[in-house]
Amino acid sequence: EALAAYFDGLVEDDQRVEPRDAMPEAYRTTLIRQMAQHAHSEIIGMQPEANWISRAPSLRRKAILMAKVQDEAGHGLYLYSAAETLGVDRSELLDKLHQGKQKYSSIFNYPTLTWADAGAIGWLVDGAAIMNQVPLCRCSYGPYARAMIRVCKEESFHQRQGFEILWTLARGTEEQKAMAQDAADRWWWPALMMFGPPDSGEAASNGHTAQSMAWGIKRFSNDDLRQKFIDMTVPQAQKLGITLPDPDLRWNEERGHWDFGDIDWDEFWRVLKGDGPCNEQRIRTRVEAHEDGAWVREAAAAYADKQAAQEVA
Amino acid sequence: EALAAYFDGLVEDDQRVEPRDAMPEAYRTTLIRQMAQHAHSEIIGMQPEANWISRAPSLRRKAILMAKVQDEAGHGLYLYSAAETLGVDRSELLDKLHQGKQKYSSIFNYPTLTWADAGAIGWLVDGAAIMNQVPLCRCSYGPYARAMIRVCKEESFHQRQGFEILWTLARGTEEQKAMAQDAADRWWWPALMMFGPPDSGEAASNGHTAQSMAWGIKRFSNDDLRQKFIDMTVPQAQKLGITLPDPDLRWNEERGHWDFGDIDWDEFWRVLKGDGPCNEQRIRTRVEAHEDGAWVREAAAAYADKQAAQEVA
Amino acid sequence: MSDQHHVDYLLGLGDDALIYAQRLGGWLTHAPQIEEDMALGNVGLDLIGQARALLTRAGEVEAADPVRDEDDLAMLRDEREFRNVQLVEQPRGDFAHEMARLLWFSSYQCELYAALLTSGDETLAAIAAKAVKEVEYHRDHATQWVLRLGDGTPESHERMQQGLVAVHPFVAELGEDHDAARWASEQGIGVLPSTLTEAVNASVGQVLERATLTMPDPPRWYARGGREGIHSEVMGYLLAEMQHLARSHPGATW
Amino acid sequence: MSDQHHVDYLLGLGDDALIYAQRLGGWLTHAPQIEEDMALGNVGLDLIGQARALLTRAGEVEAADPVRDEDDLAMLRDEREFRNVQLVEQPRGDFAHEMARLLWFSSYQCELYAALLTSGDETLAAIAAKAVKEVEYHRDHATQWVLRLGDGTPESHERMQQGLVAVHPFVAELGEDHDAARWASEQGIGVLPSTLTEAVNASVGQVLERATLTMPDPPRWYARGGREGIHSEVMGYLLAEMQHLARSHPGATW
Repeated sequence: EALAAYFDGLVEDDQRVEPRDAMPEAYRTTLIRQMAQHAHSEIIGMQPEANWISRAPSLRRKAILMAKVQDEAGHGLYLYSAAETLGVDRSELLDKLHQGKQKYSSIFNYPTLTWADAGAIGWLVDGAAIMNQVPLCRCSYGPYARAMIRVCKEESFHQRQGFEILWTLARGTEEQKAMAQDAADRWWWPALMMFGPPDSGEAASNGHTAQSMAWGIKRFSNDDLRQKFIDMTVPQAQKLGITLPDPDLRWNEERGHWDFGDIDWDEFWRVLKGDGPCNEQRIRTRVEAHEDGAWVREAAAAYADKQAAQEVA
Repeated sequence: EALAAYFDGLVEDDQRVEPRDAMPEAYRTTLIRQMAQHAHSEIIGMQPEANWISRAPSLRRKAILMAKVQDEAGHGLYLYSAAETLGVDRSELLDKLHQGKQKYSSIFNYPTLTWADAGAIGWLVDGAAIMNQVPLCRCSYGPYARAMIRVCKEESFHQRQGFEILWTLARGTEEQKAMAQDAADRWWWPALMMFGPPDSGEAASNGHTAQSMAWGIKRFSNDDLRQKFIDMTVPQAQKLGITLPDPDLRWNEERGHWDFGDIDWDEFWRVLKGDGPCNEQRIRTRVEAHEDGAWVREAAAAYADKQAAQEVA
Repeated sequence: MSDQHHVDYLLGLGDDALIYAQRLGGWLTHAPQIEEDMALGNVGLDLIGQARALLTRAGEVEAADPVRDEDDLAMLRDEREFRNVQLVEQPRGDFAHEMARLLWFSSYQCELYAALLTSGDETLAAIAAKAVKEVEYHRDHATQWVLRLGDGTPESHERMQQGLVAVHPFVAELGEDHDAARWASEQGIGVLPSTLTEAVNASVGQVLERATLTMPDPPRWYARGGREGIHSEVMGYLLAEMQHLARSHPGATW
Repeated sequence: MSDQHHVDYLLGLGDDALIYAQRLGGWLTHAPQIEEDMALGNVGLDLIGQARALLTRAGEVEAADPVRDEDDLAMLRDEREFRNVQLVEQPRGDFAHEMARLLWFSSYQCELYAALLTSGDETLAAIAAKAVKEVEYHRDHATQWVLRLGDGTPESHERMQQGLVAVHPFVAELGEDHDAARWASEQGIGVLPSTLTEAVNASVGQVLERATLTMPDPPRWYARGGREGIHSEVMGYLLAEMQHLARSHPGATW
């Protein structure tokens, strides 16, 4: 009772809940699910970009891209560590990913078909991720909030790098311009879907939102974040000279926001349920790496045990 | 006694020995060894050229190259079949190849590093092979002689195709010319080694020559064939505008032949004994294909048995 | 615009043949027996021949200035301009997987070329007339192997069934209509892919039945978009390999 | 001619770093644990950094008109112009194989860059001063893994030993002298590879001993010729992948 009141008080006063604090079981499981999904997204999200490391068009770009993919691995680590403060461990969470019991962001089920996709992912996908993540820097759970602060700093760096890739292409040859435009055409709508289903209407799926808001895990609704993202991104597209693939996109003076067209929620649900271009491939690649590495992890553990035994002796 | 006399008579009269004829055991084993080595060379010889099928610079060249590699598979089949008339079977011979108990031509232990190598192999390697093989069309063993007639016809077609690749390169851009010259530089000496060690001197290894000549299997000495090949090829190189990498190469009016420099017989023996750039790779590729295909061959046999049983029933 | 549809339709046919030939070329030196190195080489050669004729025709119809020939189209287009189905670009699997792919693809090509015999594009009709005999041989070859593997050993049966499962997400795309095909079919030049599906399914289904195999359940996901230049991530690597030499020597003759 | 030797010497160093970075990049998303994705990514990044500096310097010394920059040299040279040893171009094997390669290569680079600290080419000396710390970290990382795998489980011990065997035919080439190195060493610009061999062997040998592993027997064959542009057949595929995009857009800026 007293503990529950303490937890409620923390959340109400916008203080951080720490691992040692008592917390409702539902809060804990919600956080674990969300943080795991977030960590998985970082790890699976390495794949579409890693696809271009060997083919990057210049050594500078190769280095930047390699560093970026490596940062994503780092983000995955922070987030698994943060989740571990809630008493699960990484290998358990990875198993759930591999078995399809926990999800990752559906955006990574789209293929990277050209070099411009490395730019579009930085600009649009990281841009959307930041929009989702900045509020999490004030999340009620301390370790998650602190992890997000680190992640967001690096993500905004990545977002600028992605923008710069497209900026260079958009000022390049006709083929390069077309490549940049094509990437924006393919990634725009999936990026908007990253904010999740709409808050209301037929396609809504208001599962956890209200409770997450009450707990201080979620701060803004999906549609609010989506609108913020669009408002931020449209001027950037104009600056790039890229046309966003939505004929209904226009400034609404009255609302003070950009109006936009209908999102294809059928596609969203289809990809989420497994029928996306790369769902199978992403998990297969991940599972293969994990299984191929099993003997290495076992060896490391065996060696550590031997070393510990020697130190005792 | 009478049978032996019959065999000797056939050979003496330059008639063909046929599978039904009695023959000395040593003749039989020599033939099996030679035909197997010849067949293996066709099969292993597919690899250096197959290496360029996926990267051929035009669709016409891709088709020609694919057809050529396929022809080599065909030659392998003729020759294994010819060997089978002597009472061994193909799988036995393949096992010996895979275990390193039977050899193949050492020339295929060199890598194909550029497209021009597809030309140089046709021009020089097939050219040398034909020089070795034409006399075999009159070999005393009938099935071998007949197989060689078919093989030689196709090989001379291949040789012309290889020449034409280099001809085109030699009339192309500076890079293409350099590519053609580089290929000739790398393949010339190994091609000369294809005729085997010298007939006399330190590097000689006159193992089977005399007996093979007496049996009508071999018609010319290694050095004679090598000289014929050089005499034929030097004018072709001049026509191509390619400089053969031998500063000692000059016309000897007196001999009526081209003089040439010393062959690096150390390299020859080294590669023959396994220390060539691709020996290990060639056998590994071959063994992998064979092992990966074991279940397929088993299935085909099982199916054939079932079909035969049904026909009986 | 009508001409562009005509070009795109021909490119779809030509790219299917070209990219599958590229994959089949990988079997040479890797086949389970030498006869099969030769047989798959033959199939690949037939497909390269079809590709050359179809791409040449596409270049003629396109009539760019200068006209793009078969090599311009094969070697100098970017990934997003290739219009093949994703089935043909998938990497080489085991031999059963390949026979599953070849059975589906050749069955599709049999129906396709039979329908194109009466194409209003006379060059295309002539290409189809030559190709239809080739692809019947391909289908027969695949059929023989599917029977042997399906009704061979327990291992081969299992592998063959798995090969069918692996290929299944890519099959539906063969029968998917697209703008270029719709236009071509209206003009009497081409055939609507969806009109072939029933015959293709029936033809494959019969083989599977004889081979004691079962048609896989509907897959969890479907390949889409090849005709619009949306490929799987493996495609870029295939093209890098195929085009690198040609692209390294702009304007050279080979 | 002396300048060309200088260029070739720098290209050898730069190409080693570049091509190994290219192979290591393949581990990202395929490493046995996430920490290792990061660690191998780090090694790769260090090597790309070295490659960029070394190739840039090679271009400066070459002083072609116009000067070739790092990307001209990385993306527009043909296979026969690459001067890396064959060790670094070999395809990714299992993790033990990679650790065997990394141990040898980083041990070589440690000795190499230490010796180049006093190079008469001041730019090269400065590159070495930065790189020497990086490669010490690489060697330490490889050492830790060779210890863990060698003295881990029976399986890891066996795999580690096999990895050493697989890499062994490529090791001697690191210590092979060649014209460019002879010239560079005479000029006080470079170091003769053969002078490093003893220290490299001793350093690796110590690790193997601690790891309960044995130095493999002399191999049946040896890789040769990388410094003269003779590579293994895998190299062409690596370059096709690495260069395809850059070559597809001549003159473009990225």
